[in-house]
Amino acid sequence: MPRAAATGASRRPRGLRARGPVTAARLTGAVSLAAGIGLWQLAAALGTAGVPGPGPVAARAAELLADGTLVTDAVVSVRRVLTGFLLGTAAAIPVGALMGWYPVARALLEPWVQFFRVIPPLAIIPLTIVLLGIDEPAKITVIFLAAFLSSVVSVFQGVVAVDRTLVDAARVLGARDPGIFVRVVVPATVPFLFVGARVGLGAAWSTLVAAELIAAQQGLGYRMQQAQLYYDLETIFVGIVSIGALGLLMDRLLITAERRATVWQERRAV
Amino acid sequence: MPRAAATGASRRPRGLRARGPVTAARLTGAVSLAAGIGLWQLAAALGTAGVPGPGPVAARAAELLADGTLVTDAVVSVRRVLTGFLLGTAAAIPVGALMGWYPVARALLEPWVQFFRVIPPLAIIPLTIVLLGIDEPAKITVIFLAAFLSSVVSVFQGVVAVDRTLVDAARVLGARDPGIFVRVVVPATVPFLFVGARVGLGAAWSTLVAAELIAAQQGLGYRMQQAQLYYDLETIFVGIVSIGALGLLMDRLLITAERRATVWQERRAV
Amino acid sequence: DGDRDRSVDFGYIADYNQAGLLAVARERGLWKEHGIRATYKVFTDGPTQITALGAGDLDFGTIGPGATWLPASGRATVVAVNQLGRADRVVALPGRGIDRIADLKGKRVAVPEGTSGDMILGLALDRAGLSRDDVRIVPMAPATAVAALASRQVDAAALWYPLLATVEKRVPGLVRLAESADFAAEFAFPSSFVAAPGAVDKNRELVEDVVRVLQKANDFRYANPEKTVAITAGFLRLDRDAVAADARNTQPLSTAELVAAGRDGTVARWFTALQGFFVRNGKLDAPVPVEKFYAGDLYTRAAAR
Amino acid sequence: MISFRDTTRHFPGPDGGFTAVDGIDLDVAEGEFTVLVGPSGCGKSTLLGIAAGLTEPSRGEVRVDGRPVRGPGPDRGMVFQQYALFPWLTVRGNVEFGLRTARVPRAERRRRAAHFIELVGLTEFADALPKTLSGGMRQRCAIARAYAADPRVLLMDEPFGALDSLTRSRLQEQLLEMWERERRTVLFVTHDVDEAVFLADRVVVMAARPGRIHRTVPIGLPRPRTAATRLTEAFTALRTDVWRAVHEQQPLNPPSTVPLER
Amino acid sequence: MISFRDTTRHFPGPDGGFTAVDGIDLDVAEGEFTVLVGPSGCGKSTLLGIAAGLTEPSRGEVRVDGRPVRGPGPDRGMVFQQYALFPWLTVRGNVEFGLRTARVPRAERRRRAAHFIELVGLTEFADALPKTLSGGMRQRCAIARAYAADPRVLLMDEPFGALDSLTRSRLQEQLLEMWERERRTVLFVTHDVDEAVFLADRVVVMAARPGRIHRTVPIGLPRPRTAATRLTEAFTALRTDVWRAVHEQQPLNPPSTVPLER
Ligand SMILES: Nc1ncnc2c1ncn2[C@@H]1O[C@H](COP(=O)(O)OP(=O)(O)OP(=O)(O)O)[C@@H](O)[C@H]1O
Ligand SMILES: Nc1ncnc2c1ncn2[C@@H]1O[C@H](COP(=O)(O)OP(=O)(O)OP(=O)(O)O)[C@@H](O)[C@H]1O
Ligand SMILES: [Mg+2]
Ligand SMILES: [Mg+2]
Repeated sequence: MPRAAATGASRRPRGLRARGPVTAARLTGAVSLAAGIGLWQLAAALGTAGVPGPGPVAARAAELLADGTLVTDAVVSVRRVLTGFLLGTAAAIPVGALMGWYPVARALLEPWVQFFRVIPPLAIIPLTIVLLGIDEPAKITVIFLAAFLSSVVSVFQGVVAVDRTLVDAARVLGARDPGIFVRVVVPATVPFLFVGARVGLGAAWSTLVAAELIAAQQGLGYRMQQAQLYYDLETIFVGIVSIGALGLLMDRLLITAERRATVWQERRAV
Repeated sequence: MPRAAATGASRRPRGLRARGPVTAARLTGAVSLAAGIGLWQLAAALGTAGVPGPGPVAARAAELLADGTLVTDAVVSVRRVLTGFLLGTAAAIPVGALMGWYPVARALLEPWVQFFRVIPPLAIIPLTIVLLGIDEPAKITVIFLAAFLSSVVSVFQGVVAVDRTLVDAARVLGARDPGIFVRVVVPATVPFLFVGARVGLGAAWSTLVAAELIAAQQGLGYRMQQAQLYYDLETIFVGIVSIGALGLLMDRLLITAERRATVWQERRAV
Repeated sequence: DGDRDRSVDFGYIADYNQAGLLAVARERGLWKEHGIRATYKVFTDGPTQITALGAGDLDFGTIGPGATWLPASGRATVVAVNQLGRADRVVALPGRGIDRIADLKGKRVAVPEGTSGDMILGLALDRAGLSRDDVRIVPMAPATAVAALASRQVDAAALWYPLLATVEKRVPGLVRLAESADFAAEFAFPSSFVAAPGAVDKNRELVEDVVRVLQKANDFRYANPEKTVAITAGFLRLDRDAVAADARNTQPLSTAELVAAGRDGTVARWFTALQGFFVRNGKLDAPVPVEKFYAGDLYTRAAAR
Repeated sequence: MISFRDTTRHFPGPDGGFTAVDGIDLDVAEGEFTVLVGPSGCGKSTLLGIAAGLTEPSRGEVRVDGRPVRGPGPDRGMVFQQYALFPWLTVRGNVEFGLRTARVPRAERRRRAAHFIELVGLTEFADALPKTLSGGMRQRCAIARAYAADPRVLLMDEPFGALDSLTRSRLQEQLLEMWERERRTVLFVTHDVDEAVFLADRVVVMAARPGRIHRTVPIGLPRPRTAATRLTEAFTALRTDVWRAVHEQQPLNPPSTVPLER
Repeated sequence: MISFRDTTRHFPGPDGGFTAVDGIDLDVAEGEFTVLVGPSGCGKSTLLGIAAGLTEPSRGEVRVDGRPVRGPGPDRGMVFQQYALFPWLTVRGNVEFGLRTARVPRAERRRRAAHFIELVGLTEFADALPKTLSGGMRQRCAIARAYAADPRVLLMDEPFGALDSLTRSRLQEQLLEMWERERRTVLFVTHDVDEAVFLADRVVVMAARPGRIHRTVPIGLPRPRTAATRLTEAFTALRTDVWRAVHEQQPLNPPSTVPLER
C-alpha cells in the first residue's frame, strides 16, 4: 500500500521512491492538465455541438486580455468573491463555534442556518435587491451568504468533534470559556476549519454568476451573462476557465496555509 | 461553562438542568421558529418594499396546495435533489478517499475537482444541454455535480486526517488496502463524511433552481422562476419556504443518522 | 441640491434594441446639453430593473414588450416608447418534417415564457387553429433554449435575433415558421423606457428633460442608422456586424411618428393588444386603460419643446 | 482538604447501566499525600475526575476546603492518565499553557517552564511536538505541565506509569522533595505497590464492581524518604500489607475458570 | 527468527534531526522470549515499529525468517504502547478485527474472541465501546486483540504498563503459559525490571542518545516459572544485575544539576 511521507516517517509509494514526492506531484499535475486539455480538444474536434476548442477560446482570451476587459473583470470579481468569502468564513467561525459549544445557541440558530443553506441564491436575488439595492453590498451579500452558510456546518461539526479530554485539560489548567475557545477549540478544529474555508470558497465562486445578475457592470460572471445574450460560447469558456483557474489558485493558497497550520497532526500521507 | 450531556457523562447547562436536554432543545427550537416568523411579519409590516408577510404567503401556499401544484412540484423537486445528492455523495466517497489515500490519485484528480468546484452551475447549463439533452438526466447531472464537488473535499480532508496509528493497527492485524478502507478509513472519517453529506445536500438544494432552468415543466425551482417572471413574490416565498423546510427536514434525517453512526465518539456536547 | 436632483440612474439591457438610444445620448453629449448627469447600469432582464425601480435604486429602466405587464399592473410608468421589435421568429430544425406551423403538432418547442417569442408562438398557433396543448411546450430561459436548439434537443423554438443568429451558424437551413412581421397588423412589439410609479408627478421637469434627451437620440438613430450601429457596438464592446444584424430586426420610428401614434391612439392599441395577451397568460387580471401607465402627454409636451 | 461524601457515579446504559464508584467517603487532609490503589476499572480515575470537577457525581458530593466542587479550577491540577497533551503545542507550549491562563508575564513564564522541563529531563525536546515524543516523554511533559501551573491540590493519575525505573525513581524523589517543601495536598493513583508505599502518608486500597474503598493503610514511614527507605524492614512489611489488601480481593475472573487452550 | 542488522532510524529535522536508534544488531531466535528495557526515549518503540514493518529504517534492515521486512503482516502481531483501539468498535469488535481479515468463520470468530476477552477479564464489557473503558481495560482489550490474531511473532510494547499488580502478574503468567505451549517468538518492551527478568530468555538493555544496545543479560531461570520463581535467589541476583545495567547509564540530567526551588 503506497504512502508518501514528506517527514520521511513511513514507507513511500514504490514507484515514486527515486524522485521526491513534491516533484512527482508536480509532474503528475502537469500530466493531468495536459490530459484534460487533450480531452477538451478531442470533444471539440468530435464536433460535440457547439463546444469551442482550446484554440478559439485561447484566441478570444487573448483579445479580451488585449483590450483589458479580462483583467478588469477578474479584478472586480476576485474582489467580490474575496470580500464575501472572508466575511463569510470570518462570521462562520464564531457562529459555528457558538452552535457547537452552547446547546441553546445551537437550538436557536441551527434550524435557521440549515433552512437558509438550502435556499438557492437565485431565489433570493429579488429579495436582496429589495432589501439591499443593486450596488456592491447586494452582490457581496449574496456571496457572503453562500460562503457563510456552507462553511458554518464544518465549523460547527468540528467544534462538536473536539476531543473532550483536551477541553478538560485546559479547564484544569484554569482556562475559561473564551480562553478554551481560542486556545483549544480553534486549534483542535483547524482541519474542519479548512474544510469549511475551502467549501466556502467554492460556494463563493460558484455564486458569483448569480451575484453578478444584480446589475453588475463588470466582472467575470457579468461578462458570461452578456455573452449568453449573444450565445458567445468562446467568451463563456474564457469565463469558465478564468473562474476555474482563479478558484484553483485561491484553493492552493488555502491548502498551503492548512499544511502550515496542521504540522502537529499525525498525518498518514502527504 | 454549560454543557449538555445526553450520556449524563458530564455537567449540564445550568438553566436546563430540570428538563431533559431533548425537551429543552425542542422548546428553544419552537421559540426560535416563533421569533423568526415574528421578525418576518415585522419586516413585512414595516413595509420593506415588496416583502409579503407570512399571512399572504400562507394564503398563496393554501391555494397552491389546494390545486395540487405545490405537492407535485415538491415531489418532482425532492426526487431530483435526492437522486443528485445520493449519486453525488456516493461518488464523492470513493473519489475523495482515493484522493486522500493515494498521492498519485490526488495529484491527478484534485486540480480538476477544485477547478470544477468553483464553476458556477449557471455557467455549465448550456454545456450540460449540449452534452446531455434537456430531460431529467441533464437536471440531475447539474445537481449531482454540485453535491459531488462540494462533498468530495470533506471526504478527502477526512481521509487525510485519519489517525495513522489506527491504520497501522489494522495493517498489523493483516488488513490490506480495501479492508483498511472499508473497516478503518470509512468509520474513522464518519464525522467528515457527514459534514460532506450535509454540505452536499445544501449544494444540491441550492442548485435546484439552476437545474430547473433546463426545460423543467414542474418543480419548486421552476415554479419560482415562473413567479419571478410574473413578479409574484408570494409564490417565490412559498417556494423559498418549501425548499427551506424540505432541506431542513432532510438535514435533520442526516443528523439523526450521524448521531447513530458516531456514538463511539467522545463527544463534548450534545 | 439642484445638482443632485439632476442626476439619474438608468438601467438597460446590453443589446442594440435597448441600449442604442442610451449609447447615442452619451456619445453625442445630449445629457450634458440638458444639464443631466446620467449613470447607466446594465441588467439582464426587465423585471429585475422594475424591482430596482421599486426599491429606489434606479430612476429609469428599459424593458422589452414581454415585460410590459409590469407597468400595466402599476409597478412602473412608461415614459417613452423606444421602437418596435421585429426580431421574433418561430423556427424549426431542418429535417424534422416541419414546414408549417401546423406541423408543430406533437413536437417539442422551446419557449422562453412570457417573452415576445412566446407571444409570436401563441399568435401563430392561433392562426393555424392549434392550441398550446397541441404542441409540447418546453419552457426554457433564452440562453438555455439556444443551447437546446443548437444541439438539436428540441424540434423547434420561439426565439429572436440575435440569439437565432448563433443557432443559424451551427444549424444551417433553419426553417422559419412565423415571424413578428406576419402579425404587424394586429400586434406590435414596442420596447419602452420606464420610470418608477409616481416619478412623473414628483419630478415632472426632470422626467420631461430625460424624455427630451431620449427623443433627440431617437431622431439621430432614425436619421443615422449606420452611425448608431457603430456607436452602440462601441458602447457595448460588441462586434459591429452582430449589432448591425440586430438592427435589421428593429423598426425605428421618428419622434414625430411616435407623437402622432400617441395622438391617434395607435400606441394605446399596441399596449391594449399586449394586455390581452397578458390577461390570457394570467399575468394580468384585467386590462387597464393605457393612460394609467403610459405618460403620453408628457411625451408630446417634451417633443414640443 | 478534599472530602468525598457518599460520592457515587453511575453511567446509565442498557441492563441498568454501570456504577463506577459507589458511596465513597474519604477525607484527604490539607497537605496530606494520599495514594489510591486498586484493580483496573475500580473507579480511581473516575474519583479523580470528580475531585477535579470534570465529572459530576450522580449522588453525594465532593468538597474542597469546605466548598462543594462546581467545576474545574487551577487550584486543582491534574495529570491525566492519557496525558491529554495539546498536540498543536510544543513541549514548552504545553508546559506554559497554565501559566498563560494565569497571565504570568512572558519572561517569568519562560523561566518557570524551562525549570520544569528540565526537571523531567526534556530540555532538549522543549521545541518538539507531542507526535515526535516517545510514550514516556509524553508522560513527563504532562507532569511538567501540571507542576508548572502550581496548584494547591495535585491530582495525579498514574503519572509515572510509562517511565523506566530509573526515571521513575528520580521523579518520585523529586515529587516528594517538592511536596515536603511546599506541602501541597496530593491525591495520587498508581498500580505500583512499591511506589504507593514509598510516597504515601496513607494508601487507600479500592475494590471493584462497584468501586468502593476496601481498606486504608496508614504509612508511618519517617520522612524524608530516600532510596534507603526502600530497604528498611518497615517498608517491606507495609509493602506486603498493601500487596495483600490488593490481592485478597475477589479476582475479576478466577484464572482457573479460563481454559488457556483454544 | 528476527534479525536486526545495523538498523538505524533517523528523523530529519532542524539541527541535523534526531537519531532514534543507531546501528542495532540483534538476533531473536525462533521461539525465543526477548525483553527490551531501557530509559524513556531510547528507541524501544521505534525498534518494534521497524520489526512490525510500520517504519522503514533509514539504514540497515530487519529480516524475519530470512526475508527482509517489506511491510506489516498478520504474522507479526503487535500491542501498541498507545493501545490504538478502533474507537467505533466494541471490545468484541476490536478483538474480532484480525479474525475477520483472516476470514475466520463467524461462529469460530465469536468463540475465539470470547475466549481471549475472558482471558483478560473483560467478558462483562464485551459490548462496551473503548470510550467507556478505564485505562487498564483499554490496554487489556489491546492485548486480547493481538492474541486473537494468533501471530507467530508477538511484538509487545509495554503491554502491562497500565495494569494493577494483581491483573499484571496474572497476565504475565498467562502469557508465559501460552508461550511455552505454542513457542511463539516474542519481543517484549517493559520498564519493569521484575517483569523483564520473570518473562525473558534474555534481557536486552538499551541506552539512549542515540538508541543502542547497552548490554545483554541472559536469564537462565528454569521454566516453567511461577510466583515461586520470584522468590528465588537467582531471580533476585538477575534482577539486581539488570537494574544495575539500567541505572549505571549516563542519566539524562544528573539530578544534582537541577535546582528544585523555583
Ligand atoms: N462513559 C462511561 N460509560 C460507561 N462506563 C464507564 C464510562 N466511563 C468509565 N466507565 C466505567 O467505570 C469504571 C471505572 O473506570 P475508571 O476509569 O475510573 O477506572 P480506573 O480505576 O481508573 O481503572 P484503571 O486502573 O484501569 O485506569 C470502569 O469499569 C469503566 O468501564
Ligand atoms: N516522528 C518523529 N520525529 C522526531 N523524533 C521522533 C519521532 N518519533 C520518535 N522520535 C524520537 O525517537 C526517540 C525514540 O522514541 P521511542 O518512541 O522509540 O522511544 P521508547 O524507547 O519507546 O520510549 P518510551 O519508553 O518512553 O516509550 C525519542 O527520543 C523520540 O523523540
Ligand atoms: Mg484509570
Ligand atoms: Mg515507547
